[in-house]
Amino acid sequence: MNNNLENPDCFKQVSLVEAINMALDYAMSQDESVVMLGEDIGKNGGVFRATDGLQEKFGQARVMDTPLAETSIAGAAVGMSVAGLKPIAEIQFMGFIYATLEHLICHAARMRNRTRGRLSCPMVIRAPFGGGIHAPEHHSESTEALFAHIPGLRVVIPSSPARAYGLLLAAIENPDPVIFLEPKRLYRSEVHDVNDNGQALPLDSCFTLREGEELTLISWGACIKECLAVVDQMNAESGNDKRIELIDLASIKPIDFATIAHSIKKTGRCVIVHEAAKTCGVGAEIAAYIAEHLMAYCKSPVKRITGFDTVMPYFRNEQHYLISELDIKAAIDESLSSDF
Amino acid sequence: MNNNLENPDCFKQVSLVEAINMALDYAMSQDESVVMLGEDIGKNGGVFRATDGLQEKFGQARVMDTPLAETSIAGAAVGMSVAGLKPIAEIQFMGFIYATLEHLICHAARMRNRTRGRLSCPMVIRAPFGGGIHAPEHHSESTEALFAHIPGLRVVIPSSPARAYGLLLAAIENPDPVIFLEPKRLYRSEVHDVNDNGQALPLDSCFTLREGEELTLISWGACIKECLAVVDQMNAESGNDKRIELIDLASIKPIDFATIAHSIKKTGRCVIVHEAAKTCGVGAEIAAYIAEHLMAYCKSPVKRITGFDTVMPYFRNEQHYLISELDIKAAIDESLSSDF
Amino acid sequence: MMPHNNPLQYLSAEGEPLTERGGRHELPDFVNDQSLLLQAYRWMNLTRAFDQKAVALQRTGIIGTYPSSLGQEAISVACGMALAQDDVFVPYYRDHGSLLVRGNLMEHLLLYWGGDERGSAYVAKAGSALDMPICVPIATQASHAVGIASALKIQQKRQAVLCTLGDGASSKGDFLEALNLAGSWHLPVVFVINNNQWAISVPRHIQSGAPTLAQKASAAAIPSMQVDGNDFIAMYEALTEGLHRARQRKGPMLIEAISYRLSDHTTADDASRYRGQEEVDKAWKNEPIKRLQNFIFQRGYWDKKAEGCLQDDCQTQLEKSVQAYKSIEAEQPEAMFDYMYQTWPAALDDQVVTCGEKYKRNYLAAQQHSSGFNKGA
Amino acid sequence: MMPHNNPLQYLSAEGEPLTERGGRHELPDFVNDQSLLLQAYRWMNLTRAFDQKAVALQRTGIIGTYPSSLGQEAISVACGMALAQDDVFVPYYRDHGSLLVRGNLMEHLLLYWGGDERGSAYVAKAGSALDMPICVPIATQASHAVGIASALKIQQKRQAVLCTLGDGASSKGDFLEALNLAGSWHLPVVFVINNNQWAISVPRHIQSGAPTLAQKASAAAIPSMQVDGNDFIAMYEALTEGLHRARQRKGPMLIEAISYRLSDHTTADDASRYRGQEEVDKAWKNEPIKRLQNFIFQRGYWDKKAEGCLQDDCQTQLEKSVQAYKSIEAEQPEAMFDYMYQTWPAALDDQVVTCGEKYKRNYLAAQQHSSGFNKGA
Ligand SMILES: Cc1ncc(C[n+]2csc(CCOP(=O)(O)OP(=O)(O)O)c2C)c(N)n1
Ligand SMILES: Cc1ncc(C[n+]2csc(CCOP(=O)(O)OP(=O)(O)O)c2C)c(N)n1
Ligand SMILES: [Mg+2]
Ligand SMILES: [Mg+2]
Repeated sequence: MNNNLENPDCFKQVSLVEAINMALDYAMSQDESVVMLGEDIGKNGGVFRATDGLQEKFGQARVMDTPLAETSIAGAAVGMSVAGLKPIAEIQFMGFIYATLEHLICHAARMRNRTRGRLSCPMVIRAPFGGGIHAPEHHSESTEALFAHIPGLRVVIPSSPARAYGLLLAAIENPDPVIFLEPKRLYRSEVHDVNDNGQALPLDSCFTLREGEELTLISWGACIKECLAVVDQMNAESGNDKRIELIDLASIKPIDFATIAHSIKKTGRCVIVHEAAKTCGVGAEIAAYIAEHLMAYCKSPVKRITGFDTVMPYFRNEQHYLISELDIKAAIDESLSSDF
Repeated sequence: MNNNLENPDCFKQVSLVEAINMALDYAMSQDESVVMLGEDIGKNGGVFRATDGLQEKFGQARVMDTPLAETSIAGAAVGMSVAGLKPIAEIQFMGFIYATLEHLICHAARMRNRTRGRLSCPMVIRAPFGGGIHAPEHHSESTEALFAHIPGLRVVIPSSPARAYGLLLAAIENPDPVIFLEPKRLYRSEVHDVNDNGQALPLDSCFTLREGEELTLISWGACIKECLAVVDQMNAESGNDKRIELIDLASIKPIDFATIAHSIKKTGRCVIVHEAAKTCGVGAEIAAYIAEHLMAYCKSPVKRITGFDTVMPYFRNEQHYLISELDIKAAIDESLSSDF
Repeated sequence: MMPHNNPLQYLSAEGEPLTERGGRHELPDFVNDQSLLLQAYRWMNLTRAFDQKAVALQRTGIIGTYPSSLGQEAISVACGMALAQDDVFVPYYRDHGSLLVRGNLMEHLLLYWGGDERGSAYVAKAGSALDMPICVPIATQASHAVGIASALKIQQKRQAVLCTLGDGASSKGDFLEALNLAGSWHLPVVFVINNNQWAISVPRHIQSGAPTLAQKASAAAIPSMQVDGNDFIAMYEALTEGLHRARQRKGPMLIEAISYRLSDHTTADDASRYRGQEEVDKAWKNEPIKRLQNFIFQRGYWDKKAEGCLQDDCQTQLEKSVQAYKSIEAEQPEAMFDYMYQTWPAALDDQVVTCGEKYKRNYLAAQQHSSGFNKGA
Repeated sequence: MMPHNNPLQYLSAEGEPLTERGGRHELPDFVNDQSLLLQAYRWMNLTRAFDQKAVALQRTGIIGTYPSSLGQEAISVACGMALAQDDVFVPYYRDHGSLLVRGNLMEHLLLYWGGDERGSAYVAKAGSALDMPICVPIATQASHAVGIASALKIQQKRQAVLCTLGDGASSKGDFLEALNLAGSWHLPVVFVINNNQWAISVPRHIQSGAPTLAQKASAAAIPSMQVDGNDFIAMYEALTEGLHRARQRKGPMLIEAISYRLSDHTTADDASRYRGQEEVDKAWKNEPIKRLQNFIFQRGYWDKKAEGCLQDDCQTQLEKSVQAYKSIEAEQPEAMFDYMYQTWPAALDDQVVTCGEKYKRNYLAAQQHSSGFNKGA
């Protein structure tokens, strides 16, 4: 039913969280088997309003407020998906996702493999993630690497309203479990034109947001905002609008190494930016790939600009942890100016 | 009380699991605040007998069989440690550790930081991990990378009876939470002399098991067995007993990068071997470190020989997943024969 | 529902009908259904024969670690028989009896315990396409059961879900949360706790201070009952009622089936480390097969000749299944990739190639030296 | 213990002693202890004044998101007062009243809600050195409480542990497992569910099909009772009894304190999206401060003048605390490393350097442009 012909262009000016809402609305309208469950997603429309209006529109049977029990939210989603529904479970903040891990790792990620294809778990776990909104402890985590390590999962992170819309639709259409992490710092930061035409974007692919020849900047999630600003500024200042290439990883698992390799072979320099703690973060996997496959093309060492291996400070000091435009710019400058 | 003078040499021929038992016995004898909790650790002595005889010796108050509830095991250990005990919690297999993650990530790893040092969580979580013992599903996982990503945790993996003894004592003495993962394939594979003198080994350090000049081989856990065999064979065959250097990472978090850097600066080549899935495994962090800091010293690309990004097959086919001596040897050969 | 601490029981340990126990005086009508009781008796015997065979196969390395269901055949077979074909069964790992009744082939059960994923790949002939695979992480299946039950409700179907678990599992948050969700959402699911008194070496009394496990349901205001899990008639009655209620949209139910694990926990366990032989000897007096046998003998449904035929028949079926099992070749190494994702991620291309090379390298070496490589497949 | 669905209550909503409700006829003796009741009344007022101030401070950006305890002062203050100094308190985030009674300074509470870790760094003057910090991940504190209780038991100490949680929290596995462990190990711990009828927007009836939350305890065979959480006298009585039992090694207890969240969930919430004003208006009639006020007026413990002084006093204290809070400078950026590990891992050396450089870079830039960098500290 996801037929493009039925969906002529329908552009709306929306924020990232509104784009999420639009995609959910679209998917639920098109496919009766799509249901949602989570805490406060019903009348309240989610604490960030991502599900605003959907219970009213689709009823309590399809938009379910659950008891406060993340383990059950994930476990029930596994059961629902096995039984032919497409559950979209919301975890209110990524800091509360850990109780779901047993179900995601032991079941969602394995059901297809365990039964040799007899059963499967097409489900989406949505959670807002990342810091920078002056929220209390546990409301700022970026632990996407935990999920990226698990065979059988997909992890997707959008960084603009349009990518949020298209990637969420893709996640819902995908026949396997997808962890869909929403950079909450970007939820309302900007408003863009999004075509509400039901078109999914490709999974397993990154997005080259700016083309460039001298350095490859790779990031995802909320950091894309600062990366874009830095790249546009540096490209403009240098008078070379093809100086820095910016790749939005978007598909955190699996990683689109083909695009990354292509870019680094061209530029010979790479800076990776992520908000999560450095050690064993997703940036490590990208840098490792470079160490294995692209060293010969590298003109300078790979640089990771990441969160520290500390707990994200409470909000009074969180800016000392978060990555600024200046931090990114400094790393790029250093990479551009160093040579083996 | 952990006074060396009181502990003259006392060598015993023990397997790795017996060394664990010996260290637990020693720690419990020396320090009344050390207690143990877990499933089947009492009369049964643990399903692998790591706690054999300890309940009889130290009583049910200090060696506690718990209800079957991993979340509570970790959560209670957090409470116990805050209240002045040193709990050692056993999770029966690493495949069942995921229900503990909320407590380990949100509390054990943060209590000291959260309270600015007022409270802390000196606790040890022990779990057997890894495949190769023909066990059922969920009894073969190696997900150490999940823990290695978490600021505030230490992750330690021994690979010989003596290191098991000394590192476990160090973990128990440590004032912060330590995830202590025991390579169950090595539990009974060999018997060595261990000095039951209560001497802890240093944490945060790796062990250079073989010195060499041409290539640095880094591994940990059960794979050390195959690595040792390969290195000894290759060094012997080449007539150069200083050909391949073998580093047992041992401290998975934090990583002793100083030793690794020293080695790679000398050899210029690196192969990393681990059983866990490749993507975002701990090998990625090591390779990333090399990409950031040591590329200029590298004569050939870093190689990771790891588990696949699949679920470990059930035991009938698990050998197609596990890393063999030949796999390691092939990687070393390739690294030695390629040059930029 | 029955009061607690007074399990529903129809037959004495010797198979005599009780009249004054468990609050129910008359035997249920279905005891007049000779074929039903004989079916049950046959399945219980086949389950036990399978069990003995599986233990023996483990001892000789033909399969891996195996959890015996010795002594718990009434629970398991009653579960299998009370289920309607399109009800959904969500088992745990000690449910060989139910799986057989559901129409799973013995060779597939062996395949599972022989370390081959294809053991969970087949649809049970007499079961639902949604019947879940064996669940190893304790109690997690309870969450799946409520998810499936919720799906059935949303899809306005009239099936019930039956979920089994152990007494140890009743301590785990998954189960407790699942009970609560089932109650809150009024779901068509029946939980059966196989209270076999032990969770590996941990005795029932350590699991909970509650005198009954049935009362766990009151936290969720779900009706519950204790049933003598060695009394097929009581188990079948309770399950039939629970599943009927669920199908009628009358909500969830919890049954605590009281039995005893006569075997070691698994073939990897040695129960003599933690429990006395007297306890086991005493429990043998309560075992379910003899009880039902005595009853059907008394009723004239069964005789020695039939018994002889049954045992022969079980052995014949078993032989055939073991042969069938042994004839199934291992999967190709690359099969480990085939079912990870339905839409193939290009990032895995290299790994499949590596897997093939690795197989060739190690396999060839094994051919040449027949050492240095762990044979298996 | 009290029967369920009949909460213990001594005073009517208007503060009149009840004689025929809750199964207890006589007011407890402690109501003759004027100073105790006045102490309670003062703390409840200070709690409310603090609450109003905190909400106001959030509105002007002086602190961050804040969860008001409006209407739940009786529960919180009774918890604080029933605790002995060396009992251990394991709070959740809505326990401002108990924290104040425990002797925590208001400036430290503000520090916490102002996004500064040092808010949890100080030992409560009237509390135990083991009093736990505010716990954000719902219900996880229940597991810590049983761990601490178990430690106290092992150490053969005679203290009790008091753990609070919300009605929403009562659905989470942590709490349900903790109840079970407390029962199985017979631990000196009292759990108090602050049933304020809402978990953000999720109403009580969605949390559980059980008519009372007190009955969750029967799953673990722990005694439990419902108490009117707006009746300080009932709360204090129940808590005193529960903690006394625990200290006497008589095992755990669960109290369901029935109250109402008169405020939004937090300052980030807008409750009008999901509940009607009539419900809130009705609940205001039951609020705890007026009730106790009426009672102490009737008793002659209190008069208008005292009331005036109290309100002034609260404001004075508050002003001082807010000033003290505002005068506390932010920590240095590198403080984020200082308490991660007691024994410093060399692997972090570089990161501390980077942190310092980063601070200089961004701080200097902020100085120069006063833009492009998110100020705060
Ligand atoms: C989450 C989890 N923890 C631990 C185990 C290891 N384990 C396997 S069976 C078992 C005991 C289960 O006892 P019970 O629930 O009573 O079932 P029974 O085996 O007695 O039928 C344990 C601890 C597991 N499989 N899953
Ligand atoms: C594990 C977890 N899940 C979700 C949240 C987000 N959250 C914060 S408060 C809350 C509602 C709690 O309700 P309740 O337990 O009734 O306590 P109350 O706030 O009403 O006092 C939720 C869902 C959280 N903090 N922790
Ligand atoms: Mg059992
Ligand atoms: Mg509440």
